[in-house]
Amino acid sequence: MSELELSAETGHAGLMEGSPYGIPSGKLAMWCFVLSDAVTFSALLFAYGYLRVGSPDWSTPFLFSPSIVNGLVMTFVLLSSGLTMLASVEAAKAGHTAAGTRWLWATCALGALFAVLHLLEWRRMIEEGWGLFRNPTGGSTEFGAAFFCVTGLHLLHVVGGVFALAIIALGFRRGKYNRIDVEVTGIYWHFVDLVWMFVFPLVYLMNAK
Amino acid sequence: MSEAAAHPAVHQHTAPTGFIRKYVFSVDHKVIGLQYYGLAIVAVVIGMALSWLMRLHLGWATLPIPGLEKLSPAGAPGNVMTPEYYLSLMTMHGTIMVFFVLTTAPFAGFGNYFLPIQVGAADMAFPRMNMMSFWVTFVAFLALMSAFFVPGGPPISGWTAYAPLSAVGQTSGPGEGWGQTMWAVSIAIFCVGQLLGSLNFIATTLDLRTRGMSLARLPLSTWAWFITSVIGLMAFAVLLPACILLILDRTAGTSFFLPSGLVFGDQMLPHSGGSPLLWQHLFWFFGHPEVYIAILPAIGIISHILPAFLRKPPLGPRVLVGCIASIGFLSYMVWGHHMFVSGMNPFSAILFSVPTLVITIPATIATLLWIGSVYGSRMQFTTAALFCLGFISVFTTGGLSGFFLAQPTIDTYLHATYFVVAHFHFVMAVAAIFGMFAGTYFWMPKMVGRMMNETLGKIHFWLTFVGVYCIFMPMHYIGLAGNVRRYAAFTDNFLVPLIPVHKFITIAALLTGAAQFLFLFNLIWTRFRGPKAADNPWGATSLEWSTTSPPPFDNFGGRQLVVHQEAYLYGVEGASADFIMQTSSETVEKP
Amino acid sequence: MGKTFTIVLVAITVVSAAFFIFHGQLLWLPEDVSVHGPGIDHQLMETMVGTGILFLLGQLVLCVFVWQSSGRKEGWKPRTFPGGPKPMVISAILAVGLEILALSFVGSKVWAGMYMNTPDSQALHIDVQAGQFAFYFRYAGPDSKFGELHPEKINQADGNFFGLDPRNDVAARDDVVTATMAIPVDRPIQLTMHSQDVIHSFYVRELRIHQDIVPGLMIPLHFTANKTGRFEIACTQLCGLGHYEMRAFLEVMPQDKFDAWLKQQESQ
Amino acid sequence: MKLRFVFTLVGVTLLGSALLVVGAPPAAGTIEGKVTYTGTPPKMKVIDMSKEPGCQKEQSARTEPVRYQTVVTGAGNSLQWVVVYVSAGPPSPATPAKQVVYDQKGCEYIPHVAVMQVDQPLEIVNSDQWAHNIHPMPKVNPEWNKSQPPGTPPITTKWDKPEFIPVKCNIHPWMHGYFVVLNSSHYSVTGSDGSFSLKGLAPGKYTITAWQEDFGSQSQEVTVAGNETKTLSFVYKVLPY
Repeated sequence: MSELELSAETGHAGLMEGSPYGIPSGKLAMWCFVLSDAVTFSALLFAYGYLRVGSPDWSTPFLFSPSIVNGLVMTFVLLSSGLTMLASVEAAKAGHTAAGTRWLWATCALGALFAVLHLLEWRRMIEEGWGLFRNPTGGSTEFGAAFFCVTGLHLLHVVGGVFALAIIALGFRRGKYNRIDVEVTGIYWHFVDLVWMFVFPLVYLMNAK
Repeated sequence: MSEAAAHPAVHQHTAPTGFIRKYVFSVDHKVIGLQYYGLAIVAVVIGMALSWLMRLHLGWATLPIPGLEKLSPAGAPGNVMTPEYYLSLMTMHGTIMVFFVLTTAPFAGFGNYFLPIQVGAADMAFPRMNMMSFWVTFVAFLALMSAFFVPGGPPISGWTAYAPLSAVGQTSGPGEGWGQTMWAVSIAIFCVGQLLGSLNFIATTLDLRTRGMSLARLPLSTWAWFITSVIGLMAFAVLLPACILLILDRTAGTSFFLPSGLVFGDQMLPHSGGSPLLWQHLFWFFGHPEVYIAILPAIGIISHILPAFLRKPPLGPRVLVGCIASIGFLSYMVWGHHMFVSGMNPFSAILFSVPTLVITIPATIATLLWIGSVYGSRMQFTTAALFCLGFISVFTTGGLSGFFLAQPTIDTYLHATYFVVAHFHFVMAVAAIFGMFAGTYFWMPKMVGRMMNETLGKIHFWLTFVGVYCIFMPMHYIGLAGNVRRYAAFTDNFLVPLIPVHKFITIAALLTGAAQFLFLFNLIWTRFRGPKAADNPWGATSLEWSTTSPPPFDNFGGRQLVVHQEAYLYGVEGASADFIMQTSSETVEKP
Repeated sequence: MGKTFTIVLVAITVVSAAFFIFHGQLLWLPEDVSVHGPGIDHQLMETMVGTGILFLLGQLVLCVFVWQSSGRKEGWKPRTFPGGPKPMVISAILAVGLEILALSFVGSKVWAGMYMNTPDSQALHIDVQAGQFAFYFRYAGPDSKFGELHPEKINQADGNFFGLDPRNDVAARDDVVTATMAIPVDRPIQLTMHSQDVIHSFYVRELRIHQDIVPGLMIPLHFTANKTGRFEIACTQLCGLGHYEMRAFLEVMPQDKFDAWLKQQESQ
Repeated sequence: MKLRFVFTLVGVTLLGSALLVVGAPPAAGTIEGKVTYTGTPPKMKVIDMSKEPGCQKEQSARTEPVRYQTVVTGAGNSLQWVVVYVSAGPPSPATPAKQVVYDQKGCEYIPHVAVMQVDQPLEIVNSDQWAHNIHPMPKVNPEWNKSQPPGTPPITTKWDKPEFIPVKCNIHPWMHGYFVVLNSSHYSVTGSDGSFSLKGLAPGKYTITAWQEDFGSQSQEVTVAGNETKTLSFVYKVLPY
């Protein structure tokens, strides 16, 4: 028995006071988590900005190709995964389990693709000599540290999301999870999406040659 | 939809049988609450023992403390405490007390136990997540304790762990090895635990309130726990990445907090580009809200208990909620007042000083409301009530010294002196602990179904109340004299004359600490020998008193409570009794 | 019980206040020897009076109410405070609000006077190096030029605490490095402070000066001492095992004595 | 009969042992000499101990102000605190390794350079009324950093690998000394006159090395025959600053 279901519907047939926001606990909790996680990311990005401003020898190594192009492709992939997620939530709402599941898998696949592209990007950079405390261009080593930490945390969220999506997709088909769970996962996925919208310009575009 | 939606307030899982599921890995918020409370008790005993050792050393620096060498051969050769060991004790005392006592007991402990009951729910919104939050916190505690035993000894950089001292590692001296790393790991884990807890509190308060329990009817304690969890949600979210960056600096060779050109033992370190101030910004952005995470639940608890013994409604409960909320809100804009002398732009000091001073307005209002509530009452002076009054007193005392430290000009002189120590111990530590005591004496009958011994309780109160003033009041005076804190011994010419005062404080601390064993004894005695408690021994109104003591597994025995009343209807004219339970449908025309 | 509480709290309040009011020389701020100091002391005294009144009021009013409350007979009809919460809110906002306004206006002035003005051009420039666990001070010497700092050259074994390079750096050859900070009285002093390892703090009670020394930063600080004497410089930022032993001495002396002292230091 | 047998037995034994004693070759070779310098050595600054008033008082009682001891010179360009030791050569009868005592007095290390053999017990004493911290900074041996406030017992330790280990006290940054850990049991530290002497060397070819904390090491080869006394002199060329 899933806890999310515990209060799947608001109002509870008059047994409970309605939530002032009229949303189930699962969603509410996810929104809270998103809020808290957003603060975490802003803290990291603040640190990144703080160090960037503080380093006179900050290096901006990203060439248009391959880095920026790759980044753009990743952005496109992640954005389209947002759309498929949306589709799956809509389908779930409308009660089309099969369709919802298909869209979930699509999102899952796109997420995985994003992760793969990201890891390839990482490998290229590491081969170039970048690292948490290494800078082949001789500039401030903070760049590598900040880059790998920020993108690493985001990548962690993406990978976690991919697994969550897979689990939900399997359970949703078998009726183990309901549309609320799909929506909750959706909230998370869109958040991961949104974070990238900050990470990409701040970490990639701002550090383009 | 399943049964779930039909009767959400009723437990989804039947009461577990078998010790493990029932008492260890229990999903029952009451058991989890007790586990948190127990953890806090263990932690507070350890923390107090550490403070005893510290005080002894401050009074008599070269005094051998028998057996201390057994505890730490490196830290106390020949039973004489080394300065580095003093600093480790101080660091561990601060960390244990702030994180595992002040955050754990009044917030997670009582909150877990009573928040669902007070809103009329059968359990938290996410019982399993709730269980996880405790066990994660427990692991964090173990991680911290392990720092005592790892090579290199426990950390010495204080509970604020200022970089670079906390980030460069062994080379900066003893206590900066594995101990410091374990500290950072422990705090990072703790953040996760608190996050899970906060999510639960928020969801439960907003979604699981039983019928008729509108937000306006929530007890003040629930309000405080709710607001606290909102604060915690965002505060710990900043400490988490900060700790991760610190761990990376210590283990992965990054230099987030380490500038270039650091020289230890005539050797220059390879680090470059980092900023020690970055750590201070991240830490205090968490650190100041954390202070309120410690104190707000206590405020809620005593605001909830006081009316029950005043036998009259509290003065302006909604105003009080407003105060708590605004304190919580402001707590995010004032972190810089910890950094007045840190080398920030002097202009920002003024920016941070104003909101800090503004916080005193809601705090003052709250205090006046409590005092005003006492007016015109016929009070029942139970131990719980006495601790509430004590709380008002120490909170006032501690709050007022904040006026000094909030002003950069005065802080220039008083920063990092014992004046600061006195301030935060009064307003945060002692006040929060008083809240915890009040809660214990008030709620223990409900939690274990037995009454605590009032006589012991009152003795405990008098000794503690007088004791804390004897300990912390003198710290103001030596603070004014410029007595620097975090000194292992006082060898400076201008500090030597102050040592007698420290001896006095030490003696007071030992006695006050000893008095706490009365409390521990009382707890244990109550659990096993205490007289059975009635369902509503205090004649209180909120929902926790509408069920048996202790409550059944699903809190209300399958009943679906319906709330008809405000939270604190005491001494209502024309009512059948001198109080009206929230659940009673009795209607009295308001005078 | 209520009466006991009243008595105890009154006692506590009176005794606590008494120590503030009838403070001896020992438990109070030391004599102030700086030009900006009186501003701080004045500010502190104002706050002391304001909070002192609030302290006495708060505790004693609580006592009065508790005393009354404890005397009441069975069957007493509770009364609410006249006017309810309103007077509380208003009085708090007025009393505290005004206090705050006053304090922050005056305070900001004093603060600005200390930190937001440029040091006198005639100021004597002293370079301060903090490290585990001692302060060292550097005077520019006859050429009134400071030698460059080379952290990698720091070698405490033969007293090169600043990392000077006299072999290649002429300006460094006549720099005077001392462990005591001597300054002429009534002359503006400008400090440039830097730390070689962890955060330290420069605290002189009598000067009412307190400033963290953060590694990686050059932290400026200026003041003028207007009384002669020997004072203690303490580190107030936890810096490791020897934190409590980290100190130096400040000697404020007349100009002529100072010149003599500097000469004597150069000779060594 | 029996009695005579016993007597002869005793006699034979005595005679035999006497012969053995005579037959043992004496290994009393000695190498002695002086360590000097040419050029102008850096001028050692006077130590300013004002941070620790106690130490300052003790030191001001002295006639000669205390200076840094990186380079200590004496009459006739002699160099003090130079360690001269056998870095290679035939095994000589080892001298028993008794405890080396390293004292902290008046914020000075006494001696400035303490020489010891691998695994030889080392005792660190604090004779002052205030705290010191002992911070040896080795590269091959494990580094440690302990404080020794008044009232604590002496620290006893040992080093298990040969190394020149700088020692410092962070509480009194001017306090600086050396633990010189050697494999050889034959070593000597030059006194104020720069002289050293290595006694009890078995005959054979030796490499003698001199080590000075600032100027480093230099070696010479010497052959010792019988119980002669060889003289040897080391000269360091030094530059100002």
